[in-house]
Amino acid sequence: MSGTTQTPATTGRAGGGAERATRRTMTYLQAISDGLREEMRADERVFVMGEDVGVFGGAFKVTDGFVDEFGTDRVMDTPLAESGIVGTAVGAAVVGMRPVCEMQFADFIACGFDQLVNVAGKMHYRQGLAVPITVRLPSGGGFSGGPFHSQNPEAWFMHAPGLKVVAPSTPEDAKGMLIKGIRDPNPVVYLEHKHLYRRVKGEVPTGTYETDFSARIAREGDDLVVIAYGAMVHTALEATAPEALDGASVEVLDLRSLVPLDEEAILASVRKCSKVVVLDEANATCAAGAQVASLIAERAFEDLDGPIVRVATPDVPIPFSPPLEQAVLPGVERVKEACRDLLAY
Amino acid sequence: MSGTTQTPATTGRAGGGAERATRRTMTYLQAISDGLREEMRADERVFVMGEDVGVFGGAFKVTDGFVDEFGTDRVMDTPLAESGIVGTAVGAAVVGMRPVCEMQFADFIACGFDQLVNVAGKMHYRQGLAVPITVRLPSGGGFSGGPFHSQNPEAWFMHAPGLKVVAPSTPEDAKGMLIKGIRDPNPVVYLEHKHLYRRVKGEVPTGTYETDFSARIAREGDDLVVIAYGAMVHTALEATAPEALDGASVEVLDLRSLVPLDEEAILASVRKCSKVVVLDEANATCAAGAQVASLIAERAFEDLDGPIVRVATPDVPIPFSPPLEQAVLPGVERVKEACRDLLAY
Amino acid sequence: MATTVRPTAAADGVPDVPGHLTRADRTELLRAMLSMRLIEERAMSLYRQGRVPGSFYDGFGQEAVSAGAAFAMAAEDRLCILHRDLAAHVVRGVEPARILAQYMGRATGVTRGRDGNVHFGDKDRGCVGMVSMLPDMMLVATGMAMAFKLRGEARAALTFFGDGSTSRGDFHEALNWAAVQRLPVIFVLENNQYAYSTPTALQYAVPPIERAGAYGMPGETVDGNDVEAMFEAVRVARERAVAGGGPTLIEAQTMRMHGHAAHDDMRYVPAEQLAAWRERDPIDLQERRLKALEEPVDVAALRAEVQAEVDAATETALAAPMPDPATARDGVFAEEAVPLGDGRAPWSGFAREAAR
Amino acid sequence: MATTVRPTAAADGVPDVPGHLTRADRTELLRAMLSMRLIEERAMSLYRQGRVPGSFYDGFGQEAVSAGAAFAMAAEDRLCILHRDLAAHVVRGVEPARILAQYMGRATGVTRGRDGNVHFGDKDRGCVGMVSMLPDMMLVATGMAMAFKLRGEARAALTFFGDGSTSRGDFHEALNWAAVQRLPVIFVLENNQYAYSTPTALQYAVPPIERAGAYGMPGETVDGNDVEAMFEAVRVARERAVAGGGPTLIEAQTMRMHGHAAHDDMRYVPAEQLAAWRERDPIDLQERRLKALEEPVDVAALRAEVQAEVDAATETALAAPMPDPATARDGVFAEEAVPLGDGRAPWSGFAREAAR
Ligand SMILES: Cc1ncc(C[n+]2csc(CCOP(=O)(O)OP(=O)(O)O)c2C)c(N)n1
Ligand SMILES: Cc1ncc(C[n+]2csc(CCOP(=O)(O)OP(=O)(O)O)c2C)c(N)n1
Ligand SMILES: [Mg+2]
Ligand SMILES: [Mg+2]
Repeated sequence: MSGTTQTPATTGRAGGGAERATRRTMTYLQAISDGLREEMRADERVFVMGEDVGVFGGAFKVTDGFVDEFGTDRVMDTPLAESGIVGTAVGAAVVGMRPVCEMQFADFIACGFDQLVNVAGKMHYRQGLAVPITVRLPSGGGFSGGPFHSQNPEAWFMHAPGLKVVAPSTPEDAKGMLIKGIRDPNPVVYLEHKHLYRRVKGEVPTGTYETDFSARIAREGDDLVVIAYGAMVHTALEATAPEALDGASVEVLDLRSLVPLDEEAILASVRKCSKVVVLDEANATCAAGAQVASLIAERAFEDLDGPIVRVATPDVPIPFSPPLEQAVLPGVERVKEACRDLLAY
Repeated sequence: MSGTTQTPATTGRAGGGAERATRRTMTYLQAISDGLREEMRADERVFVMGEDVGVFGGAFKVTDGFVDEFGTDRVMDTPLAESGIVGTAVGAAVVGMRPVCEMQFADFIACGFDQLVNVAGKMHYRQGLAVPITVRLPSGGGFSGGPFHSQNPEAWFMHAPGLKVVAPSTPEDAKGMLIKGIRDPNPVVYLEHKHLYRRVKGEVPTGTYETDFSARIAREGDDLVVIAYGAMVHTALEATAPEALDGASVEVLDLRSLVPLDEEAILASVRKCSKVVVLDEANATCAAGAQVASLIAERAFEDLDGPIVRVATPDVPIPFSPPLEQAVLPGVERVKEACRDLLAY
Repeated sequence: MATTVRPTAAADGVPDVPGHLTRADRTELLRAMLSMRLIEERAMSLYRQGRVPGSFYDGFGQEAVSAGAAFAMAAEDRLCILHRDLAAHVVRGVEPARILAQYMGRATGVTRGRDGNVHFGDKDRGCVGMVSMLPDMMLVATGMAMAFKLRGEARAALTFFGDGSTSRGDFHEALNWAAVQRLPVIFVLENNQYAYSTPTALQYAVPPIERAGAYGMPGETVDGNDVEAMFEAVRVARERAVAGGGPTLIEAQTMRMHGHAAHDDMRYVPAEQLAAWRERDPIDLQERRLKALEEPVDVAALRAEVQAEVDAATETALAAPMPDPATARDGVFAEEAVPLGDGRAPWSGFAREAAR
Repeated sequence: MATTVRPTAAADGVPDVPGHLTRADRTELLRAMLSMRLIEERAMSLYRQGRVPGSFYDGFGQEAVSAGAAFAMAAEDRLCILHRDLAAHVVRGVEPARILAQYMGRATGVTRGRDGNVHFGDKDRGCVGMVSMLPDMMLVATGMAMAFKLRGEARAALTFFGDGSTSRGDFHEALNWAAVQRLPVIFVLENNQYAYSTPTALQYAVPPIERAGAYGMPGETVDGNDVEAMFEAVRVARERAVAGGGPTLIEAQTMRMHGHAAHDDMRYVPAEQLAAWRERDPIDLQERRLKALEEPVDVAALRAEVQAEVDAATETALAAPMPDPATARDGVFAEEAVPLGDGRAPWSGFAREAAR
């Protein structure tokens, strides 16, 4: 349970160490839901707001049943207004609340971009005033969502000082990082990959616990490291299973957090493996992967035994039709090929 | 006059080859103004819209006097509404106009982000419908503009497919790239660095001409290349003047265009120099410089004789007070030091 | 019903709108609504068969809004058509086979598989395809109207948007901008009582039509289930617009009779609300009206004709290839800018006007 | 004058507002306005001397709006104060020396040199510093009010914004949101006739106060140059807000008597417009009123007192250090979240209420 620590909530009921041993199998989606529910139980300052999160339980059902337990005040159906969602959350946060905003799809954060980047992100640096909001972004493609329901916007927010940006890949991390994010005194952009919602299952501790905003080695290896986050961690694991690459020992580093970026973990993997593939579902230019590659090229140049290979979505809107979408999203085959070529370098 | 070609406007009066020989000295600001005026004369589909661009002539006076020549219809004072500015420009463009939008400061594009990224940027890929708009962004810091009047937002738009992104550094390029941008059938994000407006002067051809969206070698050299764009080109030139670096021969590559990115020019300079400093005024993480570094690390690994060194603004909002601002913006000394260290590598 | 619908004549009888709609026009309006309904029904079964990727949205019960509104627009006018408004595409002349191919992500669909389901607009028929972000298209329509005014052209733009969309900033920026500049644009607020699961009471405290006057434009609430009332309201608004009278806000009161999208069982909608609106199905209404004419229209035959068209279109669409993956990266940037072309404008009034 | 200002009693005489403002309160209101004017005058000369980096904005002629409005707010209320509203900071208790240090980018300024000129808010006095993007703070104020309502607290939030800002989407999202949720928030539209060079005729076709009713909240236009009228309007709005009566839109009619910022010569403003408003200087108005009291206030002495304060503050601010460049990267992220503290609330009414 790397990076996971059982900690009491700052106020209210908390999941204590006693519960630590208990684990339940759940989907990524259930884990998010569970984390949110547990933290709402533990801390009455926490409330969730967004479009259709109330009676309907959210477009993806993350808050299904929440209204019954917490009421419509704490599970708030908002007007259809993303700038409003982010902006009012900032207001609520600075007077002591812990709002969790749900974007119906990550793509819609473009409509609340200014409030997030200019109001929330810069507040503490300018005014010394903390803005503890969490913005949940159901992101990513792979299911014919088309150009407006498939985006991976994390790089925009990595390039906006004052925002933390996290992107868990497993149910355990999804829960622990959501709780950690809600408790963080800063604005946290929480990317939950839609394609993992029901596809990925895993054991998840009950109660509340926090998962560090740091990287995690998803699989140890020493011939090559694939650095990824979110859904791409699973693509990386599949593409680099020992049988897939003639027994090569490939490490998979799951970044989990993009801001802060766990530079030490990245550099350590590179030192060990000397060959790097950086894998990213987002459009390639100026993506998280570009930042990771640039970090390595600057700080681990001497450890490299080959070019830093990037695999990402080319700079196109994500097309709707399955053959087109599959042609642009990084898939297992492309990753395998990139690894094979680099291993042979 | 690298990259500059005298071309007729698509409609109306055009600056013909005959005028080519004529050059006038003007500031960067005057060159932008001149380019806009000439293209408005040459093509009646072109009009400019923005806050206070009309009678007042714009916050920086780029459209000073335009109302007298073109009238308030073609030099349109808009409501204070950036989403409105971009969105209505898209509408006008798809029915045959060539709108040039002025943001009062680049920072305010955050308020028109969605229209630019989701409506303008994705239109042609999705619908086959061209959106010939130009969005002028007075960008950059260095004069105590503070967190909301100093930003360099280009990386956000590099990470948004379908937008071209250019950032000229000289008066000649400023004019030629603006004209080229207006004539381009795509949405063009045109970054004009405020700190160059009145500080930089140069010879500028009269009439209309287009400057390619490609890189330009600002100074030849072969020991090391500094890759920069916009105001940082001047910082790079100053920091790497032969006398500044004990006679080292430093090339300065002015990218000029970020999308498209002139990858061949970048790789050619790297092949020649083998050592690279990537210089960027924007916040470091996921900046244009990260993309350039990642490109080199992937495609020119074997040509490198040292780490790819990045110089950029750390991930902080741009502070207002001069000692703080100077501490974060990349200055001549920091670039010099980076070059010196890398030359000694 | 949560809101009151201003009863129009159509609700209680079969009035004629003298001089504006011929018998053929009125039949054409019914045909457009029938096309929409039958295409969407077919698309829904294709969706259930797994042939429509992604999700599926329809405008069941709202056919009158887009059919009536689009019918009042001229060939050289421009439209931004939303996700409950398939009939507007039909009126503008988009062939059913291309629509069905669009849903199925085929190479012959309007967006050639690039965008999904209702996210399309036929650029050769004067339409800009919607983006998901609601109601962004209000500004695009405003901008088209701005260009018309700048060039002194007697043309208008029209866009639809929903009750939920009224909460977003772009709604305001568009209405305000259009009013300040007195632009020839028609805003059709399609009030179908819900935004996904959210009832209008959580979107606004006062019906947004009340704002029209406060922006400085006429506003009118229309029975959105009466296709002729819709036509008439838009016809008047367009006439005003092209005469330099500025924008209009029209609120079409209607009801979303299906879930938000195919997966939504609408448990949040009270059964009585649905039942009340079911009585007022827009196609029934128009059929009754045409059957009661002195020279009645054979609606059964019309229905059969449209059904046959849709069947044939389905064949065509199913036979169309999926897009070639090798083309997936093409066309992010344009090589040249070709402005929107003209749409079909079947209303006989345009022919009469042209003849004058 | 481009717009008509509803004349208040103050314009023609010296009325008292019985029971709400004591003689001391009324003097305090004048003091706040004087502080604003003298601090800004001083800041302007410091700017001319090159001691204020960047640009410089002031609210000359608009002092009554922020002084009167802030005076009606309780210590536990929360404010977002805009760039023409220095008097509100003064009322909340921000010391002149910290304000002047702020303008000069000193380490002792409210933002410690991180942000410039009027972009500040004293978090220990219940204020959130504005961002440049107008009118973003309307949503922040709405959110603070939302939290008060969620927690069942009898508190209110207030924000200012300008006539130009009414064109932006966030204006709409905030007013609509506050009305739907009936939140305790007061929106003060400071209509100073211009947004930079742009007159209101290019921002809206109908005065935005007309929209209040269409959002579902009371709206009132007030003589923004009468500090007591401002106080009274906000007092009433606040009373309604904390009693659960929801938001209020108050339009303060005033005039920007200086350029948009220090560099702007305002050539676009007709001389007669300025002349007419000059007659109605808010400080003159209040001075005359206080001099005419049965027991007149010695306004000359008050002026001298405030001037001495500002002189002393200037000394202090000039002696303060610039920020240490080594700290430039600190504090992007918070280590802990401490909510806003309470501000000063000098109105005697609060004392009387507390005593009850
Ligand atoms: C800006 C934005 N936020 C969220 C969504 C997700 N969404 C899709 S449709 C919808 C409801 C729209 O309601 P309304 O405007 O009433 O249109 P209707 O679907 O009822 O026709 C929502 C919230 C969106 N499309 N755009
Ligand atoms: C979103 C946004 N766009 C542009 C600007 C640039 N700008 C600064 S002040 C101003 C005019 C503001 O007018 P108004 O709201 O009337 O306030 P006033 O300055 O008159 O008090 C403009 C356009 C801004 N601050 N915010
Ligand atoms: Mg609706
Ligand atoms: Mg103003």
